[in-house]
Amino acid sequence: MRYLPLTDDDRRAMLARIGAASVDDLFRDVPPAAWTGPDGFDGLPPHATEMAVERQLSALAARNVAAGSVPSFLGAGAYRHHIPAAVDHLIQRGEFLTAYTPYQPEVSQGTLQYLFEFQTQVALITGMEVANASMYDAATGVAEAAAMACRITRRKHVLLSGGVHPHYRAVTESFLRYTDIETECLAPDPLGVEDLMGRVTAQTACVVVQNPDFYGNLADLSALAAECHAEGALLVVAVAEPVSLGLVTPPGAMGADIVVGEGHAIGSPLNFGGPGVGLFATRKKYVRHMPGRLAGETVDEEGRRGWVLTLSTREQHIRREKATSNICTNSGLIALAWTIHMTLLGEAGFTRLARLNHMKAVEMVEALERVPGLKVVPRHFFNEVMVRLPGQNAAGVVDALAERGVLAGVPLSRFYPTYPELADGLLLCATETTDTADIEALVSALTEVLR
Amino acid sequence: MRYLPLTDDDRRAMLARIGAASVDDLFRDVPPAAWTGPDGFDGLPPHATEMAVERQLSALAARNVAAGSVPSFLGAGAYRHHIPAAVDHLIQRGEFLTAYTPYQPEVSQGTLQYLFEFQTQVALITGMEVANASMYDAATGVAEAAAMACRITRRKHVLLSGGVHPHYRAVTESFLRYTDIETECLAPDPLGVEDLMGRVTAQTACVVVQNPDFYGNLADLSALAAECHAEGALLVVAVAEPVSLGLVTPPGAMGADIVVGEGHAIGSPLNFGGPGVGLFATRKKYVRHMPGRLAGETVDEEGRRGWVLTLSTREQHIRREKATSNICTNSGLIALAWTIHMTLLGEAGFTRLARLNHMKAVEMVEALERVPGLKVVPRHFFNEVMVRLPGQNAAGVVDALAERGVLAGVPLSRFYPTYPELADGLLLCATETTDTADIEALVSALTEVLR
Amino acid sequence: IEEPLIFEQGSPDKCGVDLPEPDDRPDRLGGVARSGPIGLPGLSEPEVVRHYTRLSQKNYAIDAGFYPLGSCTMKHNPRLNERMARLPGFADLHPFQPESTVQGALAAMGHLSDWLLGLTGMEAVALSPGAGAHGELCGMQAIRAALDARGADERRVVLVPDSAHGTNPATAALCGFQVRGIPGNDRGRVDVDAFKAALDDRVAAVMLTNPNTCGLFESDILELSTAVHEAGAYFYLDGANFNAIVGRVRIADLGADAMHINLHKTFSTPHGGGGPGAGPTVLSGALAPFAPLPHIVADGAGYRLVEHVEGDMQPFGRMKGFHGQFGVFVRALSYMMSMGVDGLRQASGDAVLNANYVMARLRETLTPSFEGPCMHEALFDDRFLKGTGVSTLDFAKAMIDEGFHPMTMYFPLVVHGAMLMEPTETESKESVDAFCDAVLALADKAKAGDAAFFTGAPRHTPRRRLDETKAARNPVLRWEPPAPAQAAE
Amino acid sequence: IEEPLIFEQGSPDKCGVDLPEPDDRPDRLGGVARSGPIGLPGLSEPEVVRHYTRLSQKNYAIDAGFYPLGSCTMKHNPRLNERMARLPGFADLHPFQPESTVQGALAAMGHLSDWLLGLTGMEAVALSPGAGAHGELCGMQAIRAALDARGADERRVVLVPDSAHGTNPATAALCGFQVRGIPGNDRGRVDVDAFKAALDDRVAAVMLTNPNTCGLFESDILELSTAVHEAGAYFYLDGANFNAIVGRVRIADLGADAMHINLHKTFSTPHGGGGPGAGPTVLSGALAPFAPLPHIVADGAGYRLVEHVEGDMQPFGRMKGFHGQFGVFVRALSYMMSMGVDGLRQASGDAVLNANYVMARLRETLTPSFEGPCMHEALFDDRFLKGTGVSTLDFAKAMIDEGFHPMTMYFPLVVHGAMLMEPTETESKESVDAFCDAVLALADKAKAGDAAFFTGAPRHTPRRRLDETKAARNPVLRWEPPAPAQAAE
Repeated sequence: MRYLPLTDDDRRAMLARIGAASVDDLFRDVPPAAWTGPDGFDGLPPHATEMAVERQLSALAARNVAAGSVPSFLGAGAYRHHIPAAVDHLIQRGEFLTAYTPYQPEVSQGTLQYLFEFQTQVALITGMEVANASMYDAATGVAEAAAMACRITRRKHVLLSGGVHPHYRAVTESFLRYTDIETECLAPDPLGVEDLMGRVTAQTACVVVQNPDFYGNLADLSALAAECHAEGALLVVAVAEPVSLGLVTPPGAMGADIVVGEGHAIGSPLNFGGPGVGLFATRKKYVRHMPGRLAGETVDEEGRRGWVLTLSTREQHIRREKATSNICTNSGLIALAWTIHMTLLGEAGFTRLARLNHMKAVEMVEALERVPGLKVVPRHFFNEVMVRLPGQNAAGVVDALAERGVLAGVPLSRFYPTYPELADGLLLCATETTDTADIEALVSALTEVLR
Repeated sequence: MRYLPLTDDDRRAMLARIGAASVDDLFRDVPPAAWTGPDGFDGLPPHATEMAVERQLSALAARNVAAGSVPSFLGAGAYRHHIPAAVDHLIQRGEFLTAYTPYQPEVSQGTLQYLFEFQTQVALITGMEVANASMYDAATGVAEAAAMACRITRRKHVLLSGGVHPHYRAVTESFLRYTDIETECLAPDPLGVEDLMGRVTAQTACVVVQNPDFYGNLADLSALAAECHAEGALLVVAVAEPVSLGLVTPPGAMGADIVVGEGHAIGSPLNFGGPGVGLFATRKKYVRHMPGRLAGETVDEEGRRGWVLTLSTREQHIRREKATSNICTNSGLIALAWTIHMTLLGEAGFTRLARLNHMKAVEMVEALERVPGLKVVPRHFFNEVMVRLPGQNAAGVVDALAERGVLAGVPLSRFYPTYPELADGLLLCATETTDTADIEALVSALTEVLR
Repeated sequence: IEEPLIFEQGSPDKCGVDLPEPDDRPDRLGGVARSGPIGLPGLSEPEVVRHYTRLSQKNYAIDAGFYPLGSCTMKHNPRLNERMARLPGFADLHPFQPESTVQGALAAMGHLSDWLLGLTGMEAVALSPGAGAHGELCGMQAIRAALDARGADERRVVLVPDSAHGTNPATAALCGFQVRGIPGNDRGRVDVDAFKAALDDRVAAVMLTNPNTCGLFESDILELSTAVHEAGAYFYLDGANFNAIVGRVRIADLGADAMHINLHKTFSTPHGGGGPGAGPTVLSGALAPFAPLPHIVADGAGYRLVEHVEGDMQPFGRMKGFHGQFGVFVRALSYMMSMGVDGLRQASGDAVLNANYVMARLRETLTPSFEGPCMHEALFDDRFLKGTGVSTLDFAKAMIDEGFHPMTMYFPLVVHGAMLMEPTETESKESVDAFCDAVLALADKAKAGDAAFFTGAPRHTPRRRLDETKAARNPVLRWEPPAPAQAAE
Repeated sequence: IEEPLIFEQGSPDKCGVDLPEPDDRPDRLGGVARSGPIGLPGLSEPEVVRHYTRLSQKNYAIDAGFYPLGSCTMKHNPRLNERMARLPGFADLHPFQPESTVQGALAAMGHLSDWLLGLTGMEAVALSPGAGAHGELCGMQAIRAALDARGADERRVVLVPDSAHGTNPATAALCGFQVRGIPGNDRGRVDVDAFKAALDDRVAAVMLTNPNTCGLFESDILELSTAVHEAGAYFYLDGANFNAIVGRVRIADLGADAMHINLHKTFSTPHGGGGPGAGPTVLSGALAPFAPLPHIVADGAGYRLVEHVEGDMQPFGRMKGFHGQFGVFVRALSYMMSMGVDGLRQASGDAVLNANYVMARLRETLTPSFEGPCMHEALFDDRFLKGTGVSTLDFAKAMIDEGFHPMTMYFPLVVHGAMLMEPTETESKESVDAFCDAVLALADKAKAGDAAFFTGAPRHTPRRRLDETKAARNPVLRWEPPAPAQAAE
């Protein structure tokens, strides 16, 4: 077996040294009733050669339609961007890929330094003072942000906008479900008309919004932030498409107290949605309430600058049931991919990439606006918009377009099957990978299906 | 431009320091008549984004039929084997991939040690005493071996068997064409009947044979070796399929003086034939006549074992026109892939892989022997055989099978278009990647076409 | 070689990516365009490649050496897994493509589920948790949901042994439970009598690690689990140490109601310097109806991804965005298919053999905490260092200079100055011997009184010991531009 | 950390690859089956990965630092190139598939040819040479074939400047030519008068490097090439330094008849620790008919691979098996498409700028060999070390401890104790400055009389200076089993 270095000779010699008769003998503390012999796992196959595994998994992969192989307009929280080849090359270096969590800083300066760079980049693009070394994803990040807001304000009421990604909402509700925190989830709000300001009270721990929202609407949140602060509440802003921060005023500049982002779209392929990387940034004064790991600067015995994991007194291996979060593993490697891609982009590239995305979306929207029987909803957007197909079932239209070789977007019914008023809604997204021919293919297929 | 780190500010500052007005000014030694302005290269496109290059090259790649995507029986010197994923991962480590030739041994011990391991592995499997650190490929290796034999024997006559790969023959003839060495190339010999023994004389520097030969025939070369040695000539043996050495008596044990192999089939994908890696092994007493680089063991100032490039007095940067060869660059990275794959295989894996290849070929041959109108030529073979399709044009049959989605082998007319008696000949090869369904597909398509 | 931060390199004009010029259409931003620079540095591609290559060279990793980290299962990460996860048909899939276009991906998730259920004998599996602690949360939330469904509002106590991972109490707290400790006995196991005595009708669940964090199999596990169920509570198993028993012990046979499985430990997916992991949670029949969304369902026509409540399911909710750590699933599946059930059984045997061999080689010189065979990790305490002036930490730091990652230190808490060593099955005998030789030589050195050698270690690392107090007292968590050149925000 | 040889690890039973059991059919080997073991070691996959990872960590590389190696053009190797070469449609192609199934691959070769011809203005290109020296051989064999075709049997002398690469005379000798040296002048160029005087009717060709190995453009090149042609000889240009002028000077405009192009220098394909390279050779109209096989031909229906003599071609033969270094071609093409003609021009400009900047920063402290602007490399000699007891070699070895690969030493031979420095265009100003700072500091140190510091360098490397004499005097070129356990062969 290719991954197992012990030979039978080794095993014999080691057993002799141990003084045991057999390997099974070492398991003598296992009660016989709980022991399963080698033939006790029916239905599970024996070991296979690398060639065989490769064939079988390649056959499974071939049964999928790769998003990049056809014109593709899916977003809804997962955005397809072009990733420079250097990113994947570097994250596959064994010293990054196969390293453990950097608890031993003397031999983990590589990981710690890139986490410090990551934290700085996240803070810069969100317009916040500090950021942590990542969360699992944005959905769990929003849930943690809500809990953090409750710790800071010592309040127990969380208000979730109807414009937040339905998965972020569902995860937050689930996460807080058995705590003493009350989560108020407003109805889906495709038109961006809900009255959040009117709902903020002296009991509100935080308001959670998304910008651009799940339906593509882009908004200025400054007034909402002011209202929250007036009531002693915090404003939590989720960002599903991190590329938007290259063009749009960052949440920090609008007054956000906690910003949560999904970083997946920068540096990582779609991967059917996971693993992602949650970006998490806040004000400096809240840092001791922040969940997740933190890399901090310090010096070594010889006075040389170096980095360590710090403020670990917030963490569960020290605080146990009083920890800020139960999270242990984070998304180190996806954070690395994010940081490398961001570093390749830099100021010039990141802002240009954002502008390019917006212009592609404008081109798509201008084209869509000429399709009969289709209405673009958001007036202001970044790279994604909700459209309505009055009288149509959007999911059916998507299936019809898939048969024509176009992955046409995400029907809202996938998230809100019990809201018939959303059945004609469809999310469409364009990125730098979208070209004019793709848009033409979409428009002509849509025109045909809607006729 | 993503690969260029200088900014316009940098350029200005550097020009100021240099005291030059412009970058063009630095080129003032170029005569104006030889200067081409920025618009002087008609037809060459400007720079392109990574995304654009990827699209264009992917489109070109998609116009090819990947050998692994269909049943495939091509050999003729290039063999498709399964390569463990670890091989490509390791050779892509920047410290291997982007290192220079190990002329500075203190910072090149990684390269030097694997070359030493490579040399040892090559010597072991060929049954020879020493090997060099690789040649470009087997074809150039055979040419160099012939020249080396002339240096050793101080004779000028090289006898090339008709069983040697036609490319090795052509390259050897070309390489020696303008030297004072005479190359006698015997006629193609698919039946393995030529009388080499009778042609060895006191003028012969070496006889060059291949085993198994180009047509698949496997032979015991001991008698030929004895005859060569009796006449004071050397026996040079080429091995096109290195995997055969896991099962077949090595040339060294048969009395070969120089063994040349094509290593490409171990560790590297087919790559449309290149780059390859020439294996080159000989007797210890001939080492100072051997071309190519050599890694040798030594000690450092502190007495620790280490490796250096050695015997470089044979090389062209020292000997100039008296060098053993004009070769400078070798195939370091392909040699590394070869060594890693060989190390993964080890004694047990290499011998099993060879047996597996032979058994697949036996299975294929047993199936082919049932196809009407087809005759298998070699009685003894490793993993490849020539077949005759009497009355048929083999190239036409291959084209017909390609249309049926089977890459059916290599027609001999591709190498010997002027030999009508070879027009019905076809080379067919099986490896561990061939499965029974592939063989069935071949046999049924052949049966259909030959009907 | 010192490597500056990216913010100390480059210039904002530089760019490591070429992008086409955007069209010049009227924007639709509604006036919320960013103003002013962000402050990001700009580097060309060669500079970026060199920077991150150099950073990587400052790391230790399993590819470069042995990690005897107890409770972390740092095993070899096969590169086949990486290659499989990067097939365009897996890597380039959008989570919301129509089901008909992702049948292979759903099948991969289905196959992974089949493996996990087959190996554990459990009824259901929730694939979506992002890592171990998240999987714990999943299991405990399922328990809470089951209690709520049967109206057992009085059950709010969770029993956790003193030796438990810190995530256990943190997780229990998140589910609204109070934690009560259970003492261990002098054999390093749960004290059965004390355990039974603690089981009253306010107990919601017990969280137990088995093999436990002392590296021992809880030999009374069947008595414990029976008692838990008789008391009307649920039995949560922490799966961090599953690698010791995979292919030999079915979790269902131990009476477990839930267990998370760290794919990045037991099933060889890379730790990546701290993630991503994946922590699928297997559930008993009692908890299966409460499994969180989404679910994978196979029917005659193919696979379906169930994203909303259907039929009589009572999912407690959703753990994660999209469908879980799909990229990790592919890697783990690739590993399981490669190893097969026979290989996994061999692996747990070799892991336990390696640990007992470490125990055998070190037991005379170091001080083992407990008697008898261990499972896949060997636990020692610091009695052998008594009077030497060398602490467990010093000893561990000295291991670094010998070319080894330190063992787990000061965990489990039930042992003084603990050193927990887990040599996984992918270490060769030569490697384990070299490690033992180094430990023994250091122990001799410590006993010989050379304390300064230890307190000054490590010496041959990119950095020597770092000042953690300074880092925590005055946290510097991001780069700031030098004062005169303060970037506009 | 010492890393043993693979032969000192593992056991023959171990295997890092799983293979199915072969069928048990009667063999067809005819009695030549191998007998006895081969003597190969066996290692599991984890051990192999760790071994080669550790070996790699003992190497310097362009990914990790600056290589100021004159005449070697160690520039950044883009990873896009690697990704493109690994597309299954390129990597998994058999060289003898039917032409209809490899049209994309032939097109890639065609596009590469178009680029090389477009940049050089030449008539034809032979893609197949395996590297630079092989490309030289190609060009010189074409010259010999052309001479033979016109019956110029008396022309057997090749003129080579004293500063030439060692491969030049070696190559000329292989083509049956005698080599005659041409002296340089005190401006580091060929002495035009001496050159013209040497041109008689026995001269077959002149081999010249331009920019030359002193890093200077041969300013009289047009006069030289005209004289060569007037004398009835051919003009071979060594293309090793093409990176200095690509996109600015067309080789055809210099009067060249042939030039090889190192794709692994000018066009960014990796050196790989010593290959593979590729050395396509461009040819003038006079030599084009003699280009070796195979040829790529585009016609209306697509691309054809011409493998045998057709029409009035007079190929001198074949250089290599199959169709050349295809994997290298794809990488180079990917680079050219990325850079474009504007990018290549910018690259040569930046390369020359970087070299002149090095010259400007070092010229006061070191001793430049020649006046005036240099091309893409800066040449110094060892006059500045006179009396210090420090040799060029010592100085170079001391650079290693500063984190830099040494510059090229003792080449070209025409300068005493030469140091040839080539900072390519992919080094940033910061990187070049750091290099110059280190050189200047070392020069000061040498002049201050600290010779022992230099003769003892390097100190911080995996090995210190190695005994090359011992290696050459008693060559140990392979591992041998320890005497008692001698493996049977």
